Amino acid sequence: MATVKDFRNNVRPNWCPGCGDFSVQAAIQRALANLGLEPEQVAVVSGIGCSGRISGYINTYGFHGVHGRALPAAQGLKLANRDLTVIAAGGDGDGFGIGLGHFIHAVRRNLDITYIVMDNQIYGLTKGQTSPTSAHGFKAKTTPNGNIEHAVGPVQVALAAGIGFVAQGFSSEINQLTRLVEEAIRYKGFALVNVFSPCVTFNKVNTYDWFKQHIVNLEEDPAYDPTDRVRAMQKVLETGGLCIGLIYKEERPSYEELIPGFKPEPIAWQNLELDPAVFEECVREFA
Amino acid sequence: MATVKDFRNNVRPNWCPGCGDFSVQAAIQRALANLGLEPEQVAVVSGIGCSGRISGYINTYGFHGVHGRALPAAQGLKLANRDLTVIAAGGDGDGFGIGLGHFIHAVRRNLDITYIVMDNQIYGLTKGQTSPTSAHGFKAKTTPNGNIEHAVGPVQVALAAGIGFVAQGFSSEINQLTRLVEEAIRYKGFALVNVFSPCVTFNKVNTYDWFKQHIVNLEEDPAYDPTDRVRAMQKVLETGGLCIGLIYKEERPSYEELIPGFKPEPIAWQNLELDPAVFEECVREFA
Amino acid sequence: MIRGVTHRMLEELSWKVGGQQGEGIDSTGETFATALNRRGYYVYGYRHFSSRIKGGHTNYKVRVSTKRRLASADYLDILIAFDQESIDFNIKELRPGGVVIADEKFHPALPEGAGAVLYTVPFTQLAETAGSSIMKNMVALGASVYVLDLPVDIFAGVIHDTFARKGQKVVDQNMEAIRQGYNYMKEHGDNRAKLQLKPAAGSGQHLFMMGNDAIGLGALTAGCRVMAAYPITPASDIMEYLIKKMPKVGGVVVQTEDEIAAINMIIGAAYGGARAMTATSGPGLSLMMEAIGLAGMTETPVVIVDTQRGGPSTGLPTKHEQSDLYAVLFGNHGEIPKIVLAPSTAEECFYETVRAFNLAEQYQCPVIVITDLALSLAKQTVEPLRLEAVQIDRGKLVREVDPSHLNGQLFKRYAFTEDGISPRVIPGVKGGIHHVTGVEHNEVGRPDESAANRARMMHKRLKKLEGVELEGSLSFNGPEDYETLIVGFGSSRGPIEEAVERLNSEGRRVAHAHIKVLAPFPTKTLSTYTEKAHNVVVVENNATGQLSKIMKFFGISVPTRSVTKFDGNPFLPGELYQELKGLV
Amino acid sequence: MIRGVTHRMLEELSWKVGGQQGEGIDSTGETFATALNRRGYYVYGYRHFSSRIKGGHTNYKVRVSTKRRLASADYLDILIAFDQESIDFNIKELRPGGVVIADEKFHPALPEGAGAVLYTVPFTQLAETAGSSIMKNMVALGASVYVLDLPVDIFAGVIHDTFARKGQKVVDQNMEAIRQGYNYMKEHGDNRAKLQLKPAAGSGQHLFMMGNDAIGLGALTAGCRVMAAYPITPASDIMEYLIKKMPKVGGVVVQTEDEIAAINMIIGAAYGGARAMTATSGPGLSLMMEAIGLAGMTETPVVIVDTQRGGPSTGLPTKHEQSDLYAVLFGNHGEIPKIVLAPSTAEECFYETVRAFNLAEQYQCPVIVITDLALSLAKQTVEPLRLEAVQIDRGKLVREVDPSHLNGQLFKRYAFTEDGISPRVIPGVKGGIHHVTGVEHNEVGRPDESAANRARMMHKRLKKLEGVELEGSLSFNGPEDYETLIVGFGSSRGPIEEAVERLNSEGRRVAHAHIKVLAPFPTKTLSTYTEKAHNVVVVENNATGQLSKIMKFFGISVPTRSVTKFDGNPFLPGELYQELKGLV
Ligand SMILES: Cc1ncc(C[n+]2csc(CCOP(=O)(O)OP(=O)(O)O)c2C)c(N)n1
Ligand SMILES: Cc1ncc(C[n+]2csc(CCOP(=O)(O)OP(=O)(O)O)c2C)c(N)n1
Ligand code: SF4
Ligand code: SF4
Ligand SMILES: [Mg+2]
Ligand SMILES: [Mg+2]
Repeated sequence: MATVKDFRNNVRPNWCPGCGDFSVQAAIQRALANLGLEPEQVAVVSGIGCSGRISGYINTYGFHGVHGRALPAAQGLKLANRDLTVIAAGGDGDGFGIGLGHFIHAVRRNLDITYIVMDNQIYGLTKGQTSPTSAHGFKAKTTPNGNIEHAVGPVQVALAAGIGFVAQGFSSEINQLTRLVEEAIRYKGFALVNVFSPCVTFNKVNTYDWFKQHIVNLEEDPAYDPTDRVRAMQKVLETGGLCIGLIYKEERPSYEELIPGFKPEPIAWQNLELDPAVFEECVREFA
Repeated sequence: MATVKDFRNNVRPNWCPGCGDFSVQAAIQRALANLGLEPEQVAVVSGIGCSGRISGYINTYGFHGVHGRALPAAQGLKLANRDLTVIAAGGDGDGFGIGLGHFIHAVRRNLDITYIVMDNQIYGLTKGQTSPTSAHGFKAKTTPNGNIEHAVGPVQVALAAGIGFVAQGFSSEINQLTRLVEEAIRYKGFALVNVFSPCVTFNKVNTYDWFKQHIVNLEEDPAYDPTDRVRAMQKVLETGGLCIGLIYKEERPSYEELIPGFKPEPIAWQNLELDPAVFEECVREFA
Repeated sequence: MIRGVTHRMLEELSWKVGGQQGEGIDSTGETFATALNRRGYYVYGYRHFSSRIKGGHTNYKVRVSTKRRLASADYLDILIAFDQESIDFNIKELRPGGVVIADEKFHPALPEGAGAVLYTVPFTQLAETAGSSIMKNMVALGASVYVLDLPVDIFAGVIHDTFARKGQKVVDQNMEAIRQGYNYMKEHGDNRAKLQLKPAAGSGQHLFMMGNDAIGLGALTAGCRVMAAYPITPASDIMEYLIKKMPKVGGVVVQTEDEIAAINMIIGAAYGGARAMTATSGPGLSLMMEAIGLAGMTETPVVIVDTQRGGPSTGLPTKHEQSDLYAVLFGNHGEIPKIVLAPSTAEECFYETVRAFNLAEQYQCPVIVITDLALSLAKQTVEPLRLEAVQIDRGKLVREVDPSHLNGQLFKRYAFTEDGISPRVIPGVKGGIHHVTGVEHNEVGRPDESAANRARMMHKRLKKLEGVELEGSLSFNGPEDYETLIVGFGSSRGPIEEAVERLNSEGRRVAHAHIKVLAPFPTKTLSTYTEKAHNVVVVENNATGQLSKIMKFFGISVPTRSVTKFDGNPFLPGELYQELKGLV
Repeated sequence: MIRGVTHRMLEELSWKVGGQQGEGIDSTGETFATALNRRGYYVYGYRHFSSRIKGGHTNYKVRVSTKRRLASADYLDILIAFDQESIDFNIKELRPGGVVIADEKFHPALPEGAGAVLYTVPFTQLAETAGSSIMKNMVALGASVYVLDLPVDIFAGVIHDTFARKGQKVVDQNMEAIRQGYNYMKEHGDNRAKLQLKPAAGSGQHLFMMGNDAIGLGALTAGCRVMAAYPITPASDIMEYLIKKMPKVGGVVVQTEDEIAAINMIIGAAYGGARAMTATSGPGLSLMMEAIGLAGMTETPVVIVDTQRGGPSTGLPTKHEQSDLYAVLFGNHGEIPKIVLAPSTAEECFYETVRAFNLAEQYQCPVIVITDLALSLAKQTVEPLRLEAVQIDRGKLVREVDPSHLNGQLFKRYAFTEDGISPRVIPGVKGGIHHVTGVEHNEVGRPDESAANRARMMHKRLKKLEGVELEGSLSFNGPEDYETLIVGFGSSRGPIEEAVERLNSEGRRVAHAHIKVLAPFPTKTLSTYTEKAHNVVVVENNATGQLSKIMKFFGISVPTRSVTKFDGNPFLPGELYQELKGLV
């Protein structure tokens, strides 16, 4: 059985020392090992950004697509091979900026994939522009006088869009994060794990310390019930989105389970030749 | 002063007889007249779809852009001329399918424009495909076995994204709709009016009668408080999104009011010549 | 044969039904066309589209011939009219001796000086007699066959197939309505005009389908199991067809949120080992450009269908054009290998779609199948399609890796090889782990910006199609000693063939080269034909002469002249003949 | 001048500083370059980019010359190294007699056989003496000027401008660090190598800027007041520059959610009467294709900057390339008029951006300004920019309409006119109401699919640029009796100019045509030059020879040969000289 080591490869990430993404990488590797998966049974599909490089740093199949489109590609992959564990990953700009539409539509569609966002409230790779999760008033390269837009709350929006599984983690809480990623992968449907993953180079506001001061850990509240959508929404609004832990979970059939005529055997391994009887039947319609 | 008549033009809409969009057109025309606006002070920016044709049926300036991009164009227009009353309009596919990302980002940005969606839970112009607001299980051309995706609730999502003004109307309630459109235009910020506007040709489920049976009119509940976001969210969830009236409203500065150095005079009418002193100052930086 | 009537014997017939959108004009035309196709004629049915849903004039024109015809006729023999607009709009097409059959209900009248014969028939009333006024179309069909001296039972099969699931009663009523029309004409018709078609030569084994149908069926047959698309005219039928069929083969169609999602989804699916496709038209194609580059860079085999319509922008969404050539060839930023196939008949749509999936996997690159509205939507007689002719070739696909050969290294998904094509493994395979990225990368797929690797990888990718000319890149027809060469692509095959036939029958020496592969462009093959011509004329449906300029671009050095049409309609054969006559 | 030392007198100098990303390598290079620019030299500064944020080798290469130079030198005279990697990576560039100045801290060593002189200087330690180790860069600058026999106070101005806002103390400390470096060299340096630059000829009035700066300033000066863009390398600076400046002029920059929003937003803004622009690179350009078509169809004047980088797909995001030519010219579906300007120097970036806004409004169509990474990001000496030379011409913009002329009709926004350009009115004007749509439309902008209108409208739009050759579409340089013509565009001007200069100095007869307008393509003008040449060589940074193929496409019929480079780096002048030598 594969161990954490088997999910490591020999590539040194090109992240800045201290970048929150290192923890996310480690959490995913641990979660995969904990789940007893083999490297070849997993594919990580990522977008473009510092965070997007993650698919190259984990020893599984890895696909690094174009900016903002990790989710469509991940969904396509899952459809081609429903046996694979498919993890989509990327940044806040990638997923909630250019990719926001795809995100909500992926929520609606509910394929059995896990989406891990490294939310650092900044555009890291392009060197420090304001992101859609940057707070109102936030100062950065593109908002020297303070951001005049309002941040999008990914969890809130996901809940409103009817997501079946949503959790939030923090790079400093790697054990909790590992558990959340594990649970998200185990969940049969579309699961979001939004991770506060500080950018130590460009985001001088939302630092590790800042998060430590502001974050509420839902696991410390035994009364919190992650199966009530309205309650979850309230909690998220109350904490200004700054809560970590499992926020909401609801069991329901995933997309693959509902596709008419879909087979248990992955498409990727099916015989492609068309049954002559089916061909005949199809042709007859045009006679 | 302009009357409703002044907002009519001599074009016969190419909508099917009975299409809900006729009422939306009329409601906008009435609202504009009620607000005492002149035709040339208004611009309607629309996307592509049956509904998107609306910009050609109202006697104001009209811009019919590409599919899903009415909001970016409308925002650009407003920035160019903040004196204009800018109305963006389109269908559910246009606004909540291909355009969903732009919609939420427009909410975040909060320019002073009004967005009217003719939500018929179907793709009308392309002849009856399932739309992102079509219910789970909905049967149409592209889901003969029933829709296996889940509908997006535009109002819910808008509330979660932090919208400042959101209302819902129904084509059969044209007086209420007129009032809602009026109020939305008067609101200083981004305002959504989502209208249940039946497609009589392709949507055989969500008919006028169906809506009449399912819709809850919030105006009939004097206790309803449209200034409480969580309450609004609850109401929307409770009614499965099928409530009409003013759902939520909150006053706050609009984007234009926050732009550093932005002038009260519209850009479109400003002198474009650069002050030589400013030029000199700029050039000196490179010396 | 009815006694005492003078018949005009026709090699071919042009028939049209016109009325308001939403009145079932389409299905009337299709019923007529299908019935004649089954009888062994070569049939071509073209619908006059508009972007309106209900209301507004629409018509369906059917050409019935004893020879293969791939275009509408210039003229009309029979016009069925459900309103006066249909008469006014179409009367100029009627050739002398032509017949108008119109519903009595609207008090039809022929315009001053029209040389046609008008039969006024109470379509609606007779339909009511048969059971319901909605069957007025059937009455019209019955009247049509009377004029053509064909038996009413030519419709029996089609009517049965169409209505059987609604019960025998509906079938009977429809046949009754047809008979009502026939009999009314028989009783009230005079002998002013009567047409008769030469007997059909065809076997009756023919199919009747539009290009979109053939593409859908081709995809299914080629093993396409993931289709992702966003509705758009005139491509939507392909998605809708596959939605109906995929459950039979365990595949899936996703109606995505937009075209960007669609193309990225099929890239994901193809990476995952599925044969995957999307279909769109101009606006969607434009949106796909970024991801087409990704497919090229990651060497992912995807098939993209572009059904061209009138551009630019939203343009003429329900009209015909061939103006996306530049975009399909050159639209994406940066440089990738890419294959572009351009079928010209529904039959080719089938086989070229199959080929597209094979080429995509053989060359590991995106393949675009480009059609045009006329090819996509017009229905035509198709020779029986042969499953035996379909071979699935997945190229260098690897499904098992011996990990001991890797020495602990990743799988060389982008190994440098002689032909530039590398072994391709799919996720799930033990020992096959590698990385895939749109960033420049090394043999195992890891980002690598070094100058040496970069240059080598660019060479590797571009080499795959360098100097390649695919089999059957163009078809040639004409006399040995031709003086003029006509070059075209796509659905203009039909009009060109007829115009050339006519010119040659008048003693001109004209040949016709029809290009079926636009990339890699068959410069060598085409040159052998252009070099021999005194005169090269390029025929295409766009304003700037895209094909003719592309020929130059790809090194065809002889000067060419262009015949273009870009008013939203395909060429009519006679119209093109006239234009060419002045040029050959 | 220091006594007793042998100086090598240089026409020009090539200097480089190398170290880890994040160590301030950039600002060190820029300080050096700016100081020498102010002294009247012609300076060219090129940064070695990588897509890593921190760590990884980076360097900044500065060329200092008494003549205008628009490229890095092939060789190096001085290398400042902050780590051993910088020595190992760059040593091969040093020409004989070159100097390496390295931080003692890492115990620098020259590779076996390197013909350079190594000075080991305790950068870090001296910086600490001056106040803080972060000023080790300043120490290095001081050491540099000692070797060049220049006074340390050449840095005084730059240091003041950079640090004044942090207080006089910081300024003093930095100057002290520079002095420490200088003095250390003076005390410990031997006379093994000493270089001296010829005095500068320039006025000292020159600017030092990169293409992106010049575009930003050009836009501001041209009256651009709405900018919408999405961050992307190497275009982001343009947005970031305008974000800083717009508040001064009452304009606005929106960082949009994506490039599709950006282009649609500026179309909305331009429709509303603002001068509006966006700036992007390959991937963003691909996403903009649909809306570029919309701008063409609606005749909306927008300016789009495409700063090319390595493609395809994400490609080489921080490397140089010129591979978007096809995409900018042909990327959108359907056919629209479009103008593409290709400046080749920072100065041209300024003036061509101004021109872009004028042309956009004159011709009412999208204008794309295409640059490349080297042009966008390399800093160069620029002649003083002249505000007087900037004229704002808004074309047929109408701000007042006499409603009595309309007879109750809508305003004819798309009136058919002689030149195809119609009066354009903006929302808000009384009597100006009309409709705008991406669907084919009539003169007042209403959807109209009729064949006659369609053909006429296509003609109208395309006519605007038909047969047009814009002023200054290309620049020509060379002897009357040239045999070989070199053709290029964009930043390759620099390497080509030098290579040509060298070839001509060796008695070859070589001329250089540099294309500045890619659309409408200057076929006529270019032909007059190509026709006279025995030999045409096209130089470009892409793999497929895009410019050379485009020349054919646009009717340049003489055969050409191509020199291409696509490894992510611009041509070096000497390298290009070598390549061309074999071809002329
Ligand atoms: C279409 C396109 N536009 C822009 C870019 C440039 N780009 C690369 S990464 C990025 C944003 C990165 O931000 P985020 O997703 O938050 O990731 P992070 O770097 O912060 O981890 C952008 C704008 C691109 N690659 N493609
Ligand atoms: C990029 C692009 N893709 C697809 C289309 C085709 N298209 C036109 S309208 C439409 C959807 C219409 O649905 P909706 O927005 O709900 O408007 P409705 O017709 O129902 O009012 C589509 C898919 C297009 N015009 N552009
Ligand atoms: S720039 Fe920020 S997000 Fe990117 S690697 Fe560095 S710390 Fe991480
Ligand atoms: S198809 Fe539906 S949405 Fe379109 S015009 Fe007809 S009724 Fe209205
Ligand atoms: Mg980020
Ligand atoms: Mg709709």
